[in-house]
Amino acid sequence: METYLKKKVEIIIEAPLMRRIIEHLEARQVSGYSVFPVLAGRGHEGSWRADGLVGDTGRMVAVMCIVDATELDLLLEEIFPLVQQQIGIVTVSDVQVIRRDHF
Amino acid sequence: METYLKKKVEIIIEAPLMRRIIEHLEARQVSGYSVFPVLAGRGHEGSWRADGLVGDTGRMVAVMCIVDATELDLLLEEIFPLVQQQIGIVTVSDVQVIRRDHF
Amino acid sequence: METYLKKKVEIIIEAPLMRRIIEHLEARQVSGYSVFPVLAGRGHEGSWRADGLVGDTGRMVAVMCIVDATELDLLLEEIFPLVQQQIGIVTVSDVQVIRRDHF
Amino acid sequence: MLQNFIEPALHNLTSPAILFFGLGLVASLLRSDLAIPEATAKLLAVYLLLSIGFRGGTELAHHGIDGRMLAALGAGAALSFATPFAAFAVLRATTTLRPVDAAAVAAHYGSISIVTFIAASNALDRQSITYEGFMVGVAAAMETLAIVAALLIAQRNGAGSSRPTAALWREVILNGSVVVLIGALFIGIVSGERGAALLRPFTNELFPGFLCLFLLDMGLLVGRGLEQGRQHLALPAGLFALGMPLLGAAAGGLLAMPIGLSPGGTALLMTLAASASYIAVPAALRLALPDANPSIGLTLSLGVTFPFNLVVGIPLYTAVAAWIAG
Amino acid sequence: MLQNFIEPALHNLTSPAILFFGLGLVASLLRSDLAIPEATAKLLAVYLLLSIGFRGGTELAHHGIDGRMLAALGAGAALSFATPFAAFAVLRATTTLRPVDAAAVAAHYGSISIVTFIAASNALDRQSITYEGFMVGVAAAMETLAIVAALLIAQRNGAGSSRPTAALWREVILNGSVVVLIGALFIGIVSGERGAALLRPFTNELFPGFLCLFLLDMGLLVGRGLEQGRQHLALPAGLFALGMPLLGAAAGGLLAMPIGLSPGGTALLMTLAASASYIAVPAALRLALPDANPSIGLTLSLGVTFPFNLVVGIPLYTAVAAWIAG
Amino acid sequence: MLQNFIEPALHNLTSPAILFFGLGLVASLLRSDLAIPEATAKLLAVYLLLSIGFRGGTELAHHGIDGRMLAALGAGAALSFATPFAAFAVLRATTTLRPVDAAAVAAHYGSISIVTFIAASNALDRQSITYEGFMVGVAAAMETLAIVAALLIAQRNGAGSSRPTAALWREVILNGSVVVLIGALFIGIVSGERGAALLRPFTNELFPGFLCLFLLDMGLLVGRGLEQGRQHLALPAGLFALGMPLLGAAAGGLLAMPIGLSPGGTALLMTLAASASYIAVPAALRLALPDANPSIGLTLSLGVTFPFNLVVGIPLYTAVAAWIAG
Ligand SMILES: Nc1ncnc2c1ncn2[C@@H]1O[C@H](COP(=O)(O)O)[C@@H](O)[C@H]1O
Ligand SMILES: Nc1ncnc2c1ncn2[C@@H]1O[C@H](COP(=O)(O)O)[C@@H](O)[C@H]1O
Ligand SMILES: Nc1ncnc2c1ncn2[C@@H]1O[C@H](COP(=O)(O)O)[C@@H](O)[C@H]1O
Ligand code: NA
Ligand code: NA
Ligand code: NA
Repeated sequence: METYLKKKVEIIIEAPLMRRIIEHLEARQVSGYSVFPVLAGRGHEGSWRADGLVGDTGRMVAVMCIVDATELDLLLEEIFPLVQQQIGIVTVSDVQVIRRDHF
Repeated sequence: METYLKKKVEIIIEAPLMRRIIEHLEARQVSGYSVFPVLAGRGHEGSWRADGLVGDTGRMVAVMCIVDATELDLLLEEIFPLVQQQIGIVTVSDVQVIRRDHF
Repeated sequence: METYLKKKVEIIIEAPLMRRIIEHLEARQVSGYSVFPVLAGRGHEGSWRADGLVGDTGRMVAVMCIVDATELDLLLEEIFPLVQQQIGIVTVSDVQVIRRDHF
Repeated sequence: MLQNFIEPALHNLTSPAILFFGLGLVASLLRSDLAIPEATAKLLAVYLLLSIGFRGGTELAHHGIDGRMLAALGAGAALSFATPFAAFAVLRATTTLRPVDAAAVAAHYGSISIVTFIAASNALDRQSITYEGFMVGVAAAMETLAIVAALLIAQRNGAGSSRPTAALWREVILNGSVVVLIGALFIGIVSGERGAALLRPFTNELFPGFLCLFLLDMGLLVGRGLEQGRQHLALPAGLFALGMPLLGAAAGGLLAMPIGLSPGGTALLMTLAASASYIAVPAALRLALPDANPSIGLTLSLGVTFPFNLVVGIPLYTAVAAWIAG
Repeated sequence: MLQNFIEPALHNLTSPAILFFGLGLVASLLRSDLAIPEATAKLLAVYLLLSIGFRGGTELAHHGIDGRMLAALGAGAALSFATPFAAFAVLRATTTLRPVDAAAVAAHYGSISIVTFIAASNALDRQSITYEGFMVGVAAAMETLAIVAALLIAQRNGAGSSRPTAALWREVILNGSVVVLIGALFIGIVSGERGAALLRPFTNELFPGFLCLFLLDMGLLVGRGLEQGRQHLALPAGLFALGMPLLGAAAGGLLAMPIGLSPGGTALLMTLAASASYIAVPAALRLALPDANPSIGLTLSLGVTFPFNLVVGIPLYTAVAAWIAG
Repeated sequence: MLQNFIEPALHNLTSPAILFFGLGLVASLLRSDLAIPEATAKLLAVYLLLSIGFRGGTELAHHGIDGRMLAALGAGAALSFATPFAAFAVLRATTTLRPVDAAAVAAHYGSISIVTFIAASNALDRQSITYEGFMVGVAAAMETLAIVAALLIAQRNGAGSSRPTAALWREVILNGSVVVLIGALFIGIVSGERGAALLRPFTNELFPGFLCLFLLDMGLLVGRGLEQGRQHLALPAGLFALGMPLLGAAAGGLLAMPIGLSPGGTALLMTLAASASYIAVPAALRLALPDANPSIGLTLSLGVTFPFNLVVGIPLYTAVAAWIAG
């Protein structure tokens, strides 16, 4: 089955920022995104666990977004200022998709 | 440590379909699969969020399956009719595994 | 935007082992890790579902760790004895990150 | 009769459950980040189904089974099966929906909303109006038959993909909420007075509180649904979502009279017929009619019909029921 | 004595808690999609542990501590440590299980199922049979000692991998459920009458209702486990899962007599000895004996012994206890 | 007065809620794997907010609104706005915190901890000390104003990044916990006696039990926070976290006197002023002052001030309030 190369951007970011990232993605009219829960983690800012938490602080979520390689740079440049001062990481990888027109 | 190249198939699909996808994977005797929760997302069919939902509708799950490259095409062709009419996306990427015989 | 190549290690492992894996990662001073929930799955040891479970048995979690390629082999060799006898899988893939110094 | 409606309607509006629904709706429309986790929403739903089923069962055990029960079950089944045909005809005549979408929407309106049923029985409890215990069974019977009708309609109109399989039927009939509802009903019947007394603090005394929490969540969902589905609220469809419950309630009332249901039971049958599914049916339709756009039916049933019934419908049907069955 | 068994046994069968267990089991075997989210199941478990521990503590504060308590704790510890040796011997003699698997299964049966204990105390409450408050402490004492025994057995039989580390012991002893149970017991002792009165609606009145919800979930799990582990239910092992609880109950009853436990306390000690762990032990064994196949012990203890004790065992042990300690 | 403190303080220490907090703390420090799932913790939080708000509302409806309410709201607002300036000055004078970090910590102490408020009102209930229903409204009013003050401080000191946007204000003001608290307050006012009676088993009788569960979770969080943030507990900052609540309580007491609050109301205003936010403020600051290190404020407010208030502060403020307002 024919597949098409795309870029998968994954952003692990503090939960209070999630809404802003999403609003940003929606404003840019990316074809879509998905948000995944994260249970625990550690990074430069120390370690954390979601269980027992009542609010949004101290917890991360993972936002994943599949985009065309041509859009990648613009997306990263727009997202960078949002995540730069915050706790979080951004990774990019190659994926193949099966419905090209979908993205 | 020696690693072996495999293909990672990720299917984000409406939750009511999950059971069918899984039954399909089990019938094919793939070596395994894992299902991940998704919290929120947006695609062609609009945006959604899991929180507050009582039933399975309006919510997606992510099914991940590591297969041999030789099995990939067959798997995609068999899964395609299941996901074609439904809300969802399919991506494929390269991964290395450490226990070849496991997959 | 400039990106840098790293390795992404994903370990799907029985939940009772999670703490040991994490303590191990922390002892090694890897720059960070993230733990993701898994809802259901199937492998050599049969199929499982998280819902309804009260304890940690019979359930898997996914530990993800982004490391430098130079650290990969050491990490895999250290983790292998931990996962070898247990239920679980380890995969490695390439990712690009945007903040090199972060990892 | 108007008086019999206005006073309970106002009373209904100031009931905590309705007010918490309103709070959720307002919070959602103002885009507050208030959210009830999915696991919690599911716990509340199981609790409500378990309690309403169990209480119905103990009622039934107390009052015994009679011919009216079978008649009511039959009436419910008939309503559930016939309503989609009527709804489909109305939708095709008044809207531009594709046949498959009209069939899907019709399935929602033939089936029922158990939360609406629960809110109605809670309102009756608050007014000390009794009702037949078997009405819970009628609710269960009405859940899934509408899906059969909708599939028939879709096939006849060349819109259904393939024949529904045995797997589909199992998925529809063994839907978790139906299983809890019917199961708890049977358990209520079997465990009798002693069991009922043991569980009363849980199933009865906590009920209004948990219902408030659940309706807070429903308010949040309705607000979100209205925002995301607003393009489906254009006039003919929007009117359908307000008119169809009245039509359904009328049919329910007409069937209740010959059966001789009590005023409370009549109000519940009207409410069931007036209500539209937004949990079980949408999930089943994603399997049975994947081509149908899921957000149309959901927006109409959850976004319009559900709040309409909650706020206006239930006191209205109660007043009419008191009048025709009183 | 038979009469003293049959009537309570039937009564037990029609108790809501057992019926909800059956509902979950049937729903699962019919492959309904009914599911209790993990977070909810954990909440219910913490609630039950907290309530049973706290109630035991207030009982204890009320009746005071006496020598029987220490004797009962010692008896529990002895049972927990000795049972795995007996179970291992039986398994090696009658089945083809590998030593490491037999040791792992043996650990399940030496430890206890706190849910079975809770169901038993609920059944006693319903029959207005009192029991010693310290029995909760006995339950806690029996939770983990069996794991020690199993590790010794495995090592002796060349099946244990390496010596258990301090980390392992901490993980086993500070297991969340043990901490809640013992912690709530102490809190119950300290907070006395006033605290007990304050929490009564929560810890006592809601208890039967939450137990129903929890057993519904357990029914779902048992059904799923039976399906997934059916290959382990072949004859010798299956019989072991039915016979071992009877052996354990007998040993528990014999030890209860010289201690002078009340009939209720005797029934609980028998139940504890008869029950097998399916939460704490399997988790600890994944760390301590990773080579053991986890699904054998789980299938036997959760799939066979748990429902057997729930339905047949508890009324049986209660009847025997009334006879030997009455 | 000392006597009036010591007895309730000891009584407080043996209340189940405080003991469960201690259990969680100990379990966490011993590194037990005990954990309350996030969805459950959120459910408990919504339950507590809903109940305390609703109960305040029904109180308010009963006693009516008077000038003291407006005065108390004004006093609360003034405290919330002024405290961060005082806290900032103290922190800059005594610690080496960067301006942006000091401003962030100051925001925590200007705002309030609703859980501390709930624990205080629970302690008053247990001592049968009444308080004004509108104190819940005062709590809500104090939640967010401190954030405004902190942003002003940060900007003046060249530490705030950019001007707070309208989006930020909406996120801060429509924070889920504020919405539930104020919404439930209004619903309590509107639904009156009948609604209150209906919900009493849920909002009142279960309250102490759910509070125990919630404080168990808070104990776990505090233990975890202490471990992860121990580098922020060095002397000047650690002392600040103990001294600032006393300063706040004094200010609260001074403002309560001219208003003529009851002893219970005075104790609550002191508690509010003494408490520091660890839920709403940290989340808002991640949006408003992302440069600030989030773990400093959280460690001080959750790790030190919260347990201090819970164990020592609440009985102390209650004793002082009885003395100055009695
Ligand atoms: N090397 C890594 N591998 C995987 N996840 C990471 C890594 N570094 C950071 N993270 C995740 O990103 C979060 C924020 O990282 P940081 O900004 O470094 O504190 C952490 O809490 C982890 O959940
Ligand atoms: N470009 C994308 N990147 C990440 N997730 C996506 C993307 N497009 C779709 N999805 C996910 O797949 C779901 C279904 O997509 P769709 O069928 O386009 O509505 C969405 O709700 C998202 O959760
Ligand atoms: N081929 C696979 N693809 C995706 N997940 C897998 C695969 N094999 C195993 N897993 C996951 O890893 C768990 C343990 O695998 P196993 O040790 O083979 O039983 C399974 O329950 C799945 O959740
Ligand atoms: Na209907
Ligand atoms: Na045992
Ligand atoms: Na304060």
